[in-house]
Amino acid sequence: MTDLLFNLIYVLLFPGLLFCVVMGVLLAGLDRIWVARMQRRVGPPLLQGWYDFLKCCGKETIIPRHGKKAIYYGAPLLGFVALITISLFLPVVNGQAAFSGTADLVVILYLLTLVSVCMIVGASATGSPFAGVGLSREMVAMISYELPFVLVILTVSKAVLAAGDGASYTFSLQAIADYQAANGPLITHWALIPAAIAMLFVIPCEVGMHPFDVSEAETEICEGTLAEYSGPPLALYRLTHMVKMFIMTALFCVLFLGGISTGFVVLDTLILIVFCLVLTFLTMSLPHAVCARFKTEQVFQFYWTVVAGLAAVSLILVWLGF
Amino acid sequence: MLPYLTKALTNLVKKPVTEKFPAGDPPKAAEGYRGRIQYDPEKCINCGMCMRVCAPQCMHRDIEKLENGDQKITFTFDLTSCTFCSMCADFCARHAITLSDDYMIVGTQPEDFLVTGTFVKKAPPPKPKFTPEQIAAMKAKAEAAKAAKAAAGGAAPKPKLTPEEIAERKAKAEAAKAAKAAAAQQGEA
Amino acid sequence: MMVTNYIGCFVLIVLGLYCMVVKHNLIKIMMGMGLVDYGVNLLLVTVGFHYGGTAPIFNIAELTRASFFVDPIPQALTLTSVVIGACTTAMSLALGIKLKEQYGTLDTRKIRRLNG
Amino acid sequence: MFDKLIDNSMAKSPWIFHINAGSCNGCDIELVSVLTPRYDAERLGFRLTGTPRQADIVVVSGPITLQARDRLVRTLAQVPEPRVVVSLGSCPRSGNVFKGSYAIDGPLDKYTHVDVSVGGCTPKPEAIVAALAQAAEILREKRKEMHK
Amino acid sequence: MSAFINNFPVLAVMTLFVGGFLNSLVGRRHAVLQKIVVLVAVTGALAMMLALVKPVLVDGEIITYWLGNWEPVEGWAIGIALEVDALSLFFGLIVVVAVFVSGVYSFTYMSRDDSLVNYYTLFMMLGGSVLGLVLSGDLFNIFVMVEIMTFTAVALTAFRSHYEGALEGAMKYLVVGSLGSTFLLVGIAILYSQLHTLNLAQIAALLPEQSDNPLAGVAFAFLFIGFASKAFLFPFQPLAADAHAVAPASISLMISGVLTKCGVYGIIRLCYILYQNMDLAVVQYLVTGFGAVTMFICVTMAFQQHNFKRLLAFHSISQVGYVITAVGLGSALGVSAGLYHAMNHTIFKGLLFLTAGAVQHQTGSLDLDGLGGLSKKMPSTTALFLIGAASISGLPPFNGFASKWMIYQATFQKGVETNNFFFIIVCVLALLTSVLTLASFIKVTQSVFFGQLPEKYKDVKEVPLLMRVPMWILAVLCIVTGLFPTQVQNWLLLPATNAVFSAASYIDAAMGEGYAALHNIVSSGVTSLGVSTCWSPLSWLALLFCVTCAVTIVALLGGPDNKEDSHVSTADENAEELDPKYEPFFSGEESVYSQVGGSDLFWGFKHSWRKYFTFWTNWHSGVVNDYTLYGVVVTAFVLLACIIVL
Repeated sequence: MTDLLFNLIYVLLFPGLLFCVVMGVLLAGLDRIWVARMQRRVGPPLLQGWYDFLKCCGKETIIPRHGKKAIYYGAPLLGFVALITISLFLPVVNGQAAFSGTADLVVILYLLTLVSVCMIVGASATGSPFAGVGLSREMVAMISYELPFVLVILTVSKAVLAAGDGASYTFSLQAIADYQAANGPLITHWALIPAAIAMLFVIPCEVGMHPFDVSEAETEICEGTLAEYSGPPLALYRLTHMVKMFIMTALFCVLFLGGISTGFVVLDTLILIVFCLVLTFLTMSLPHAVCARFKTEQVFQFYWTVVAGLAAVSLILVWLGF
Repeated sequence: MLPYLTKALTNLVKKPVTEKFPAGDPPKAAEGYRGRIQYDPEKCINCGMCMRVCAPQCMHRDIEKLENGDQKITFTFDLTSCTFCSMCADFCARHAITLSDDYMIVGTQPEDFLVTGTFVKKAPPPKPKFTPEQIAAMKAKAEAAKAAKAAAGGAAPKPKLTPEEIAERKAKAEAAKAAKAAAAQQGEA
Repeated sequence: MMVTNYIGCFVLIVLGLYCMVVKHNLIKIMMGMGLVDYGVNLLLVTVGFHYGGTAPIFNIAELTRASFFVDPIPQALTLTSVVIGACTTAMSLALGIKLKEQYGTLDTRKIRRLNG
Repeated sequence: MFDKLIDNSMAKSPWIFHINAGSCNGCDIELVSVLTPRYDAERLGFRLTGTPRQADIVVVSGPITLQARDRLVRTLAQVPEPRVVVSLGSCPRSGNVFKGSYAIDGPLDKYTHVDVSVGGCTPKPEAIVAALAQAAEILREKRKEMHK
Repeated sequence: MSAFINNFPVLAVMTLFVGGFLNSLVGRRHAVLQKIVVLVAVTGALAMMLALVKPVLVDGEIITYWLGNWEPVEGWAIGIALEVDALSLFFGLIVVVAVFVSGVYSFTYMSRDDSLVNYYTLFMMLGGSVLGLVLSGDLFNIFVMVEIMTFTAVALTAFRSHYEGALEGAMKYLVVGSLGSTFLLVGIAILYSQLHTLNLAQIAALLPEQSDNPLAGVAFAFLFIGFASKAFLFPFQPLAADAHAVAPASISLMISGVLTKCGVYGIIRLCYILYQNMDLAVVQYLVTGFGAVTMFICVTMAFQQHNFKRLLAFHSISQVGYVITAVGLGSALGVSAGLYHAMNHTIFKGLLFLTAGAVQHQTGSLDLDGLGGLSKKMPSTTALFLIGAASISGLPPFNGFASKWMIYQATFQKGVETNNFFFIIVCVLALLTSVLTLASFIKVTQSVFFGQLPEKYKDVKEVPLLMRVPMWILAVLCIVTGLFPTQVQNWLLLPATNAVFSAASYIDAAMGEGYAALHNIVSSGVTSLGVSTCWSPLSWLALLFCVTCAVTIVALLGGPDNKEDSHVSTADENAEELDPKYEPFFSGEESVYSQVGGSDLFWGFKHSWRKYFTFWTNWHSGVVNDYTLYGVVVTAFVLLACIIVL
């Protein structure tokens, strides 16, 4: 009974639904404020993301004639749930995940993919030609960041395994957290720094932040994937977008900045939040303020050459035992 | 990329340049801004020039005949039709129309965009009647004046200015110019 | 003696493969397939052949450890293989006729609607 | 409780969709300048969207030309409720200098109820900001009426 | 009873063959009787294979059946044997399930074709031959079954000979396929010349002693290429593409789900039981390399396709590449991952082919550029396709994810254990292939099921129930095998993997106790896979349910109050049809038919890789001589490698 209660708390409050949403809104709001400040604007209020979400909830939903209703409603929900689920598997606090041992890095990689796929299929189900172009671009963006992401995952796993006692879990997040708790954050390992940089590049593309938001170009292809979305499903997509910012930064913390623990949950959470804020600023706000939107093939070429190259260098270094 | 980056980072610590506007009073418009039309019916003489020069035909004139023969004239300026070109103001002989610097032309009803003014144009007084003798007298008077003019014809040439006088006038003009420049300099300082 | 056989079947197979790779006429390709088949059949028979062996026909009483006979199994295999080869040829010829009807040619360079 | 929250957020996050119905681009440029650092409409929650489906406020500029008329009507129909229509500049309300042209089929009132209008040719960005703020309030009122 | 059960393998094979025979006797006159015969035969085979589950998979017995009771004498197996160990039964189960589903599907799907007698006869022969192949304990029998399989498959490919390219595809399949069969026979001949036996168990016992014999290596190369050509591995993949694209969908299911499995089964049998040389690094490189190259090239080729089934065909081969990659690792985890993926591949690929068939059946077209918006007309098929697509792309919680997860684990673990970078590259390739697979299924989803409905498909209807039932069976299997990976591992994969690694007991079962020990064959078998699944979909699903509830509650509390509005507006279909509100936003333009699909997608990616794509498109030239050449060249390469190294 208490187990069930705890599980419910994990799922609904911390680190599940509520915490994710709060963090997502916080990060999204701060990101927008920072971008505004870098352009010498005032920027929206901190809770703007929350207002957007609520507003969209209150709007009418129009399903276009060629749309498929079940998928129109179901895809955003499934994507959001998949995203929330990731948070339960991340050993963010105290090096412990809410549900440790039930998922590893590959599962998280695929759940992230699932989130994007839900968006793509949802867009596809609207039948809009703009959504068609948007989902095509989203998919190319996904192919782009997947290669460096995979290389980073392999690098980290290998680095942990090389030092560890040959644990049978090869992609285990728990092993990574434990290793960092014992040996300090992985980012202090110099051979992993290129991989960390590559991961920093992966974050904005995975989230779909500005210079890499090829799939949602507002004026170019009319919001692309979201062209036909309105009302609560759109609200869920916006929320998913915000929560993804938190999940991706937290994933970076788990992979490269883990092992910093004070033993108190509250303090650890605060440290995590600080890390997430810094990462959000570095990976999302700065490029947003500085870069113009990439072209689709530029994204692809950039990720498969520069970013994947960085990750590959790291992988080879780790492989050679540095 | 790098210059943008440094600029962005330095901007982060600077104060935003955003106006406070919706919170406070609207800022003053620039000098010479052509905003909401102001119409002074007291000055208007109903010459109709403004209506002739208005490209989008934004004025509307209602003429209502009163019982005593007076005309009640209502000018309506539809600001949603106006291009704020200021032609009407320029052509208004009596300066009855001016364009103010009020740019806050926002409203939900059509009435919010109308500028109206009404004045009553008095009917002209009835014409005096002259007797034939009076007319004859007037005619004679006019003819006498004509004859006098013919007699004095060409006797009054324009007075020529002496060179001294010309020099004096030139000096005067230059002094005025210098004074003006000095005033301008002072103003700038 | 046996070496000749092996060389023969090698040559047959290589010739058949050459035919299949180089010739663009479907009939010639079928002939190549036949050649390869014959080569393999020859190989099978040769594998089972023992120089100086007798035919493998014995009573159970006659059969001793010293009986020296040709291995009968490859012959059975060859028989099967020949049948299969005949099937292949029949099948490909049937397809060839139909193809000729549909495409109007037997040139493989022109029978390439399915590509890319 | 949620209804109240939503009503309040309505006014705090109105998204704008801009329709150019044959405008000379003067108003369009001024609308974009509303988002620039000096006027920064984003601090009020405004955001320019690319599709009518996500819009709360539809900003129409330009006299309704014959070419633009059908597109305008169709796009307006595609905006989900509650929505607010703002006419930008003199043209949509009257046709301005193009009034009476054979190529114009205005004014905007013929096709939809115009909630807020901004006069001016072109309006000053401050006026647009004020109009949009007013539109946001109307949006909140409309939403309140919807669930009554 | 148990004695009787020993007859089941041969009975199962015979049921199908006899069914085919009976069918050609009675089917010409009685259409209903024909269907009954087919149904009884496939159900009978299915039931018999299921009856074998208990003794073989659970109790771990190995059932040996000597035809004509010709048991081995003095250690020489002359008779023809059927030997069913867990591996055989595993593949046998896959085969009978696929045959059953395909048969039931055919009833409606083929109803518009004539000369159905030929179809069903060939179909049953195909099923019987494949079942015979996987259950056989005799090498030459395997060859014969391969030949029957190839012929029936070729004939069935050409069955709808009026279709564009049906004959052409069959012709290419026949020419290059017979090349593969010939290599197989050459391999058998060489092997026989060295060992003088054809019984698999005896070969397995004798071969390791011949490890210095170069001819054994040559035979290995030929046999490997022979089986690889049946699995359509790298140089042979154009055949599969051609055959799939033109064959009826039920036959595509058989080709992808059953025929390729024969190749996979052959390679596993060859490498693990006969030669037992999987611990050699070079064999691992060879098999894994073939698999990796196949999976990557095929998945990229799928990007270039405009035909629904041709695209599926390339994916099919790509997934077989996954299987071979995993199998080639030589570790227990790798083999079980490969087997798992082989099973899943049959299920999801069958499902996808059947949905393609449904689309073809209802619209008469498979052109990705011409279809669109079918989700409105065929909702059930769309749901089924989405399940299949999610499975093949490895999205949780479907079965493709579970098996791919194991493949990644296995490759990475292998790389770490041997400290070999090759396997890491393979792992990266596998992960990358997965996302590319996803991409091209997005393309299909978008261009066939979503988007706008072309005018000419306005009256398309959902497929009949009899066609939906087989698809739903496969879809449920997709979900079930994905949701219970632990149970699948324990009940199916572990016994099969154990069988793969216990050559000794395989030999002993056929040749008598102690025969393996006589030839110094010791095998330990596998008792656990070393990796308990980190992935537990059930707990994940519970979470998903919780969060869904929470989100729904939140959404309902603050939800839209305009539900009635939308209800009203959808109630009147006609009004919606005319209301511009429900038109897709097209920048205000009147909505014209504007389907983004087929070749228009993934521009940035395709553009960056245009040279690669052009090369491979030209490579798949469609000229049968080229395909033969590729086959010969690769054979020569493998031959050289084997001669030099083995």
